[in-house]
Amino acid sequence: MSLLGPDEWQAVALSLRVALWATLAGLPPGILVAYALARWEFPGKQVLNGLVHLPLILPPVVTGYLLLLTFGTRGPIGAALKEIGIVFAFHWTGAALAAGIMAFPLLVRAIRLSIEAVDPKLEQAGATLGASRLWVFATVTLPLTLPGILAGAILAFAKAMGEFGATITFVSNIPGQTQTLPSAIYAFLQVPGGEASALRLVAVSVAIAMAALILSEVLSRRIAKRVAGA
Amino acid sequence: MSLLGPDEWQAVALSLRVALWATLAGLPPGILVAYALARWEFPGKQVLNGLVHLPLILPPVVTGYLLLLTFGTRGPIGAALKEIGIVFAFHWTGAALAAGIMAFPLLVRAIRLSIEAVDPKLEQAGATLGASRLWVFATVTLPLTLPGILAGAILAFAKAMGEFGATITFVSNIPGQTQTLPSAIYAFLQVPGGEASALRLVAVSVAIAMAALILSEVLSRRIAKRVAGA
Amino acid sequence: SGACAEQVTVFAAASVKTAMDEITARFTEETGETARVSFAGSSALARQIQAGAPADLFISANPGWMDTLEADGLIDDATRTDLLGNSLVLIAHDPEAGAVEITSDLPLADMLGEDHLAMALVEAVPAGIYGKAALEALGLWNAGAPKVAQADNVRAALALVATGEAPLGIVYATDAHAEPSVTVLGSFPEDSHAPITYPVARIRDSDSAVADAFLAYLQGPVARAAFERQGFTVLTE
Amino acid sequence: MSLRVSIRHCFGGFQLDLGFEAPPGLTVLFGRSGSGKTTIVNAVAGLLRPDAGRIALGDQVLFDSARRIWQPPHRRRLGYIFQDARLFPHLTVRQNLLYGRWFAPRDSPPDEIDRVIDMLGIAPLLSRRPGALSGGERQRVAIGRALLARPRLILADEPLAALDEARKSEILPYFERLRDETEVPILYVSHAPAEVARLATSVVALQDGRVTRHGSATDVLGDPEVTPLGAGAAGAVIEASILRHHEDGLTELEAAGGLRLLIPSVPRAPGTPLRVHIEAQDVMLATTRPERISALNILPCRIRALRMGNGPGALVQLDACGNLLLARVTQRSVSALGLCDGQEVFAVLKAVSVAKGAIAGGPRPG
Amino acid sequence: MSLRVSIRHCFGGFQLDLGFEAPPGLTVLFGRSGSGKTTIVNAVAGLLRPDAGRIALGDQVLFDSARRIWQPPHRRRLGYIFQDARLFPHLTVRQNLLYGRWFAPRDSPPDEIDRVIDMLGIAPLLSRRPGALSGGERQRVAIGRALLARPRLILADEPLAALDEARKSEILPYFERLRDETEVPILYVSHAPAEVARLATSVVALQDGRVTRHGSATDVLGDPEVTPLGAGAAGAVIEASILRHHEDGLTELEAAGGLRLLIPSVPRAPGTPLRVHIEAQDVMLATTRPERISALNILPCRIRALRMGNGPGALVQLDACGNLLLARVTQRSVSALGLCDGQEVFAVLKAVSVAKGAIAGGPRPG
Ligand SMILES: Nc1ncnc2c1ncn2[C@@H]1O[C@H](COP(=O)(O)OP(=O)(O)OP(=O)(O)O)[C@@H](O)[C@H]1O
Ligand SMILES: Nc1ncnc2c1ncn2[C@@H]1O[C@H](COP(=O)(O)OP(=O)(O)OP(=O)(O)O)[C@@H](O)[C@H]1O
Ligand SMILES: [Mg+2]
Ligand SMILES: [Mg+2]
Repeated sequence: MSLLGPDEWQAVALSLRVALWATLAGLPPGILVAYALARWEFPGKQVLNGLVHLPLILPPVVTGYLLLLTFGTRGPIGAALKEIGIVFAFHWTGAALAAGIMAFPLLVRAIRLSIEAVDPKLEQAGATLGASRLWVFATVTLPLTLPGILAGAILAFAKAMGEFGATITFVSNIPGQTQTLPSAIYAFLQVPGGEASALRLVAVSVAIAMAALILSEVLSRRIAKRVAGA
Repeated sequence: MSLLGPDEWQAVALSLRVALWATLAGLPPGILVAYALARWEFPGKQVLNGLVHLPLILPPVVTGYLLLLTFGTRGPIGAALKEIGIVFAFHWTGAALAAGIMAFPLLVRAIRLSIEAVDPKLEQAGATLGASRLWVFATVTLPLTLPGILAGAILAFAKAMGEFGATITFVSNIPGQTQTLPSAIYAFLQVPGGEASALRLVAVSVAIAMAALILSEVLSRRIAKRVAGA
Repeated sequence: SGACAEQVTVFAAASVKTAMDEITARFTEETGETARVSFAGSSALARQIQAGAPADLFISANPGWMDTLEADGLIDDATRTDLLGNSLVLIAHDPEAGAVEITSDLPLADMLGEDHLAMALVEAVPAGIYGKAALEALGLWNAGAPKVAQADNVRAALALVATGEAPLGIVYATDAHAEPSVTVLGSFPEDSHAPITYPVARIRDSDSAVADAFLAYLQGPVARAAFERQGFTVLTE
Repeated sequence: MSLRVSIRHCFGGFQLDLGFEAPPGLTVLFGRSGSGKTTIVNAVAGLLRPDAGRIALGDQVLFDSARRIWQPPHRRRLGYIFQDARLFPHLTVRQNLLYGRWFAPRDSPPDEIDRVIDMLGIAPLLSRRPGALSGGERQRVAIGRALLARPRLILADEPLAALDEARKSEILPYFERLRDETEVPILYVSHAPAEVARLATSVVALQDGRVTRHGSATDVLGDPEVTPLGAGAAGAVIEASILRHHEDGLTELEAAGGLRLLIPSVPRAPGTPLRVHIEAQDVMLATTRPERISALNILPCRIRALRMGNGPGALVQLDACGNLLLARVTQRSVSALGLCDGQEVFAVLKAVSVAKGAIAGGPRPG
Repeated sequence: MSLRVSIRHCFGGFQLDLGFEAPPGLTVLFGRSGSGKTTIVNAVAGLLRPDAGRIALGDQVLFDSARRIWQPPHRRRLGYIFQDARLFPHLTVRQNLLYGRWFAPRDSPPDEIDRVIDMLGIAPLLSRRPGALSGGERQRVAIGRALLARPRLILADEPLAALDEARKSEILPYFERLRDETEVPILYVSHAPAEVARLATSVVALQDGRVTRHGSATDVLGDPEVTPLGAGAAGAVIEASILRHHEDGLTELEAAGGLRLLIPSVPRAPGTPLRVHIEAQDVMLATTRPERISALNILPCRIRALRMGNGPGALVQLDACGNLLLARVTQRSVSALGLCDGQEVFAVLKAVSVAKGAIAGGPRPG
């Protein structure tokens, strides 16, 4: 299709990859944190809760800058990870990290709400039947939380598709490596007359996100139907 | 307190006002849309759902630009509203509008998840007792959705406190008028040596959001306890 | 329509914030009139002026946007002046790095090795555009292009070098000037790129009585001193 | 006001296809688990829209698939006591109880609330929330909530299943009074034969989504062919009225044909119609009048029919002055006493057996 | 294995403070709505941590507040049949049934699953989800789920309340077999006197969070002072064993002192111990041996005690060859027959009355 140039297609592919990874890699810790916030009492719970929300409150540039300081090759964590061959700086994985962190509060909130809606009586029933806490979680809580996980995942995906401020600050914009759709769009908007080009990219971005959205609605409806017992 | 200058206090006050209004004004339509998405079937449902998520997907600059085009004094809606005395352009109300729209998907998702978790059997019980759909909504669905509304509101508030891209693009960064905390932070970050000042503002912003967060946790726990029947 | 008569509203590129804050404070002290400045990216400000923003003056970091407004008839052409100039420098993270002369012989690729050269967006942001033009003029672009990490603005590019993420970067002299954790290796020859100017103009619809006074003040000695302290070249007499 | 129901509905494997008319009074839906009772009640309540059919309450059509009529539940003015209590978890017990009042016409006697609360024994619970109630307490609040909505039709889906006998015996008279003193029709699902015998004006027996038998309580419970209650519950229902009260605490009843029965005192005025359910297994037969025995009711009867069961038992249909009576005896006794059709025998039954939970104010005539 | 419970717990206004020992077999918790039955069961299950006390199953301490012992529910290996079914809505009926198996030792007879599914009549439901089940179906699946977990202790909170009589009579024998043939102790909450009489090895009567009476079923149900069942349920329990089977389908039992009873056939080998619950209201008294009457059991007795009630009734304690028997008669009969303490009388009872739901395999001695 000649709608987009090769660079732009690259940005589309990269954005998809970044958003998918940001969402998928965010899910396990997201579920864990959501569960902890929903069901456990522990010291520092409010601190954890605050931390999770931080990317929402901070201007993205600040988040990006903080990421640069910690996960950059010279940052404390970044340096350690580099030893074992994991690099975030100027790499698409860094874009995924930034997008994932920006999307994390949305993911956690949705999952947490769903976990809170699971009737503890069902979890108790699982426990009396011999399931340990972990098993109860895996066989009762988690399946009943699926709609929330799906909702959280789609929010996170959409957010990751649109994230730009933290990403560009952290990993900048290297075509083919870290140039995602939103940074390409941003670039077009900086120059007079770039609106039309920006619009094409916006359309692509919206189309992808809408497809994901519709998919998630279909899945979620199927889950709801099964539980309602049709 | 000499921590912040008068301009900066103004920005704090404005940010609070903007975030509160963005959240409060967003609640009624947010609840309505969430209810429609959760419980109704209508043509264009997927379109509505997509529209709601749009601000998440679009880079904030694009959202801000679109707002400027539609709600600016020369935009189609902006011009019409100006006739009846409502002005968004370059006014704090515009900042609230931008923040509200950016926060809207978060608000709607949280409320929708909560509505979907309300047992329709309870709504049926209300109906058999003579409550019309609206009354059932007001007396059964809505109170049972409170935790989700609270969660959505706090997400929206945090997002509104942190929103910057769409706001600065739409209503600019005029001190005392449209300069919110995040745009003040942005401006500091654009100049050499502004980091320390930016950091102070970030701290204020985070403190406010954390206070709101803790308040919401306390409220939500109280609600949960009441329903659990302590 | 402009703002109310007692004050002037200036839309200014965010990079002049420090100097402008000082200038507006002095202006208020001296005249009793207030000047409000809205700092944002030049593109955002220009679009807002297109949409009818209540701005009286516009200081752009990008002459292109001023051209656009001029073409749209939104500014008072007569008042347009190139207010400030700036220059491009090559900076390094390494504090020990010695000064180099920036010519076509500069071994940029070797200096970078596996690492990146931080710049602002080379197609979109003025600092990036000028930087790319300079590298092209010096015949260094092809060697450097694959290594360029483009930030969304100069400050972010500077931050990449300041944190050491990128060993080298190309930024404005004004930015390098105030950042202690980078070392200036050298300036790009002025003829390697189009002159870097910050034009100022009065908005046509502005009805502020203070606007002209402030425009003059910007070109006065107090403003000149403030701008120069930040490393700008003042282009007006 | 009578309720006419005629519906067809299909759930995956389950087919409901039935019709019945519930006369004024209390109609029991009776059938095994999964036979479709709750489905019918839901259709009447408007919570389930059947595939086809018609439901009418008096003149008012609630549902008619042919005429595309559908009244939403809140317009039907029901009191539905759900099989699962379905209390509102966010409201206190008091708020739950008064919920229906917000939407009901305000013409209720002011002491009704206190009366219902007293009867249900839930006064100490009023400020609690449902989460802190026991199973039976929850069910009682659900009963109260439905009754206080001043409904035009009461739907009760096993309302007493979770309650103890003592509590049941306090609540049953309330349903009796509702049945006898108000015009509100009651559709009542129950598995308990004693409840059915005591409350039912008419009984609809269901099996696999179909009506197998439908008629007055007297008819359905007196028919030895219909023992959906389990064999133990077969019995006859005799319509009688109070003749007089004796000083030693016994009440004498008179039924058709001048049949007299003695039962422990019933605190109603002479002349009050009463219905007596006599279980087949409480009736003994003797071929000569037994003497010096504690049983107070020794009724001369003629054997109408003798039905041998598969086991060791036999069911004997008796005619006592024109009233149908059933006796369950062993086949050994049948042959020992030489029982046969048409024979004159004495039915022996204790006053206390007649009384146990099986006495009820007869339904109003009409 | 016996279960020892001794706990104190306080909920707002409600105080639970009790102790009892449930011997091997089936222990019924019996008491009015809100008396604390579910609270006890929850404490035993580990779903509620009492304020103080101790709970031990055999040698294993499940909870001891003094020694700070607390076994989490999943280590207790229970089969808890909840008052509300609590099925997993996202699993099919089959998956619900097999849930406990994942965690149970795999030593179960392979046909157990089919046997339980058959007994509960839920074979057609296996692939459905709980949302599409009727109330009784749900309860049956819940029973199956608990039984199939191969628990070391069964907790049943009104498991049969939602079921019809026919279904109950299919499931009751299964509980009897569990009680008699396995070592698994059963804690069983029930309001139904017939169930209690039939199943209980021992009975714990509760009121307001306290134990009012505790002992073997024989003791508690035979004591006319304790009629928490409602007066109708007072009765005696006689421990007997099968003597022989007659050809006409009757079974002859022998109790202490050579007392013989005829009841409809019980398909067990001669010698099997049986428990017979005889309700007071099913017993007639005669001062001369009645002739030509259908009742097959005419037992010579001596009157041990005569207790006049407030109403027209009287409760007579009888000694039948050393067995306690209760009879409920009217005071009119007492004076007509001139009954007094020590008098020799005949207790007249029908074979079918003895049989009705009140026969049970006697608990194992010990
Ligand atoms: N979470 C709670 N908070 C306060 N009170 C409670 C709570 N749970 C139960 N109760 C009270 O404790 C008492 C005992 O409750 P429990 O559920 O044990 O009763 P039960 O004997 O099982 O009754 P039922 O037969 O009605 O199920 C009741 O009065 C109940 O109201
Ligand atoms: N949503 C559904 N989908 C499929 N089948 C259903 C659904 N709801 C009920 N059924 C089936 O319809 C039949 C009738 O159900 P219903 O609830 O009316 O039974 P019931 O007579 O009330 O039984 P119970 O006494 O057990 O409550 C049952 O076999 C049940 O499995
Ligand atoms: Mg049902
Ligand atoms: Mg209970």
